Amino acid sequence: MSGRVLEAGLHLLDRQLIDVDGRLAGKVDDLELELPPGGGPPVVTAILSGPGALSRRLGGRLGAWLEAAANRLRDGDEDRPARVSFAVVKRIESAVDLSVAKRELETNRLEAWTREHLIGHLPGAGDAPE
Amino acid sequence: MKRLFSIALGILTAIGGFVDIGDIVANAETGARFGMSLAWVVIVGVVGICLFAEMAGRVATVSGRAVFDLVRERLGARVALVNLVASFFITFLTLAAEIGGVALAIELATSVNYLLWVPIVAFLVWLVIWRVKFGLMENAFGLLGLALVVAAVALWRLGPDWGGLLHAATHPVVPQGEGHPTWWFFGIALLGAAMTPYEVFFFSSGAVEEGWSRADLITNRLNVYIGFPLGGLLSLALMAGATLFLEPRGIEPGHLSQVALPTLLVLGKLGLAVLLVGFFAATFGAALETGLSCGYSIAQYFGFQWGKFVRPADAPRFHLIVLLSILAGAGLVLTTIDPVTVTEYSIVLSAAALPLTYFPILVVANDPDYMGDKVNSRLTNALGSVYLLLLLVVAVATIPLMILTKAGS
Amino acid sequence: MRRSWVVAVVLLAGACTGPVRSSSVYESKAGQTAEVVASAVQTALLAVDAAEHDQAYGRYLTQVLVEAEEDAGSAQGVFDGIQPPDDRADELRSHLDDLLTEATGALTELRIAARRGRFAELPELARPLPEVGRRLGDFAEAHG
Amino acid sequence: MRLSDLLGADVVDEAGNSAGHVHDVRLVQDGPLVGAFGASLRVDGLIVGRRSIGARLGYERGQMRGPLPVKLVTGWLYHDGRYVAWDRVRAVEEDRILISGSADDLPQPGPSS
Repeated sequence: MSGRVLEAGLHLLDRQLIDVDGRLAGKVDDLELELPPGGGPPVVTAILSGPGALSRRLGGRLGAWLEAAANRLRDGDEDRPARVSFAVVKRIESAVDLSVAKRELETNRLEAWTREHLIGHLPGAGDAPE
Repeated sequence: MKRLFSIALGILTAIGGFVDIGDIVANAETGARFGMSLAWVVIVGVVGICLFAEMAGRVATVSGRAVFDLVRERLGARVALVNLVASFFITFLTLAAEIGGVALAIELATSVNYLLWVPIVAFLVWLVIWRVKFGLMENAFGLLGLALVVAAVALWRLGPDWGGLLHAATHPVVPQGEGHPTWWFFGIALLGAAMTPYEVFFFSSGAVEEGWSRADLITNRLNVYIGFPLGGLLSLALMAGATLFLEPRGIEPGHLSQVALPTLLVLGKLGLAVLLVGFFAATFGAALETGLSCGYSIAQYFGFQWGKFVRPADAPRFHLIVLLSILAGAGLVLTTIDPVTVTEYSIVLSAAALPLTYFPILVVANDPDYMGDKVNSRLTNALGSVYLLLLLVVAVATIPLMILTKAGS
Repeated sequence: MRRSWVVAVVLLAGACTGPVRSSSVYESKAGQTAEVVASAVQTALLAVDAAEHDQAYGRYLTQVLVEAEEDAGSAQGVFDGIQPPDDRADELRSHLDDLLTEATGALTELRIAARRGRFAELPELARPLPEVGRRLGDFAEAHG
Repeated sequence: MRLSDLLGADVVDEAGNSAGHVHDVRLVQDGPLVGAFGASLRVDGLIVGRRSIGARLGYERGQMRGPLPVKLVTGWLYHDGRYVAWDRVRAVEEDRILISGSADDLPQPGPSS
């Protein structure tokens, strides 16, 4: 056994996702595990992020409510949380760095909606900060 | 030279930014009722906030992760959510109190009812957060808040019996006619005011906003270790003023106007004017900090983009939370609930919630995964452990004491 | 924390639940009311002192006097709403009410003059206050 | 399957005895290659213990530096931690994981990194 050893809960779960431009892109709310076709132990294939993934972690009535809300917000085709494939993960440290821009991620939808329908309409929303 | 200037500016800002409506109310009320017998709590509170703000600033500088990132990271999604609900509620109450405080300060200068000022103040708070650069915003109100120094100047001009004040502060005795539970309850309120959690939310997020790097760790230390204690001295000046002028007359200040009496009786109109500017700047600056902190805490829990270092359109959910918090805060004050009452509740609840914020900071500041060689020193850990124990005791004692003393009556 | 609102809440609760259980509870409420009004009186006296020596702006002084009158008036109003439980309480009430009426009356005079900008008249109008304040303080002490 | 399906699940041996709940899942980066990340993270085993309060603080494993009181309390809480290598997992059910053999011979989890 030679690879790096991590504890999933301690070193990965609940950490910040950062996109290729340094923008904050959600949390590691859960991990997707898959059994490889050739047999053997499960492998982490994707990071699950957003309310649809967080709901399962919270559990109880609040979790169920959040899951229902997340499903309604989604386009409606399938009830699954937003996925970030491990193929775009660059580095795991105090945050998880991604090799793509936020707009290419499924996790970006709620933010885009808030921008288009609410905050983007206020004067000065697009002005550079400093 | 430029570096020296920026360090000096940071320290001055920290002094002026330390005091908020909670400190003003808690220190004046305590001085008027218990003299200097609870001054030691201010010292304990200032040492505590220095200790944990330095840690939070260091973690944010080294790892880029602000306080609520750590809360989520170390406590997990569920416990952190409970923490978020409690912390957000307290920060929101404080925001409402600060908005009310600004309106009261303007009322004193204009004699126009404070409720009419609330919508204007709320709009201005939002506008500054929306438009003004982070550094300019922080420095402008911090420096203007230095006007509160006038309360200390008044004290010095008066030339009180310093030895007597010091003796009263170093030999705390519960005044006659007051019960021990009430005395302790006021002590807890003072601690809550000095160590309000939003201060570290704001301080650590500010380190990220300003893009601090390891080279700024020295700035972090100096801001905290020099700025905060000097800010604490301003709190003590307000307490001493109340001790000298209000306590002997049996005045229990329930209005901001009464807090100003000692200063104007010594320094007259000019002193009053400067003090009112100080009240305005301190509460307005704190309204900005709490408004931002409402957004910081939620955004950091969920991992949204936050901060003023990106265009508002790039942090839409953060700005939406800030906007809604300010609106709701103004709404709460407009119900005509006394802002001073809101302040009192916010600081007492803060005291009860202190471990929620400070425990995760202490843990992560010991994790070499995050901190590399910048983990806590032994001394910091020893002090941190003592404080953790103290904060736990305070948290457990607060609510029973509140019921027992009928909130200090 | 601040006694005035806590007293208001406690007294209101008392007023809602009808007669106060015992005369000792009534007595302590009377004492607390005296204390709140004494505090308002002393505050007004400091403001008048500041006016006399031209130490503060008219707007600020007006504000202080308005608040002092409000604090005293609302404490008196709440106290008057409590049902005295027995004869002894009646006696206490009439004694305190005289003091409260005198205090609020003078505070009202001060507020009216300040609102009209007649700050020079304040010291004259405040003349009964030190005595009332002292007696309220004594009352609070005796029945605290 | 999600990580959250494993975390918190009750680990039960062939005799039906519980070995505790899953506190964490140890991953090793030596699975099949995925994009820029290189080798993917493979599940190596489960860290199991009786108490779950504060399992996330990181004191159970790793090299936390202090503070001493927190270290002592967590050390006392987690002295019964056990490690279940993945090849002993027979089935993952809802809230329950069945393992082969007996819960008594599970080793202690070593430090991760």
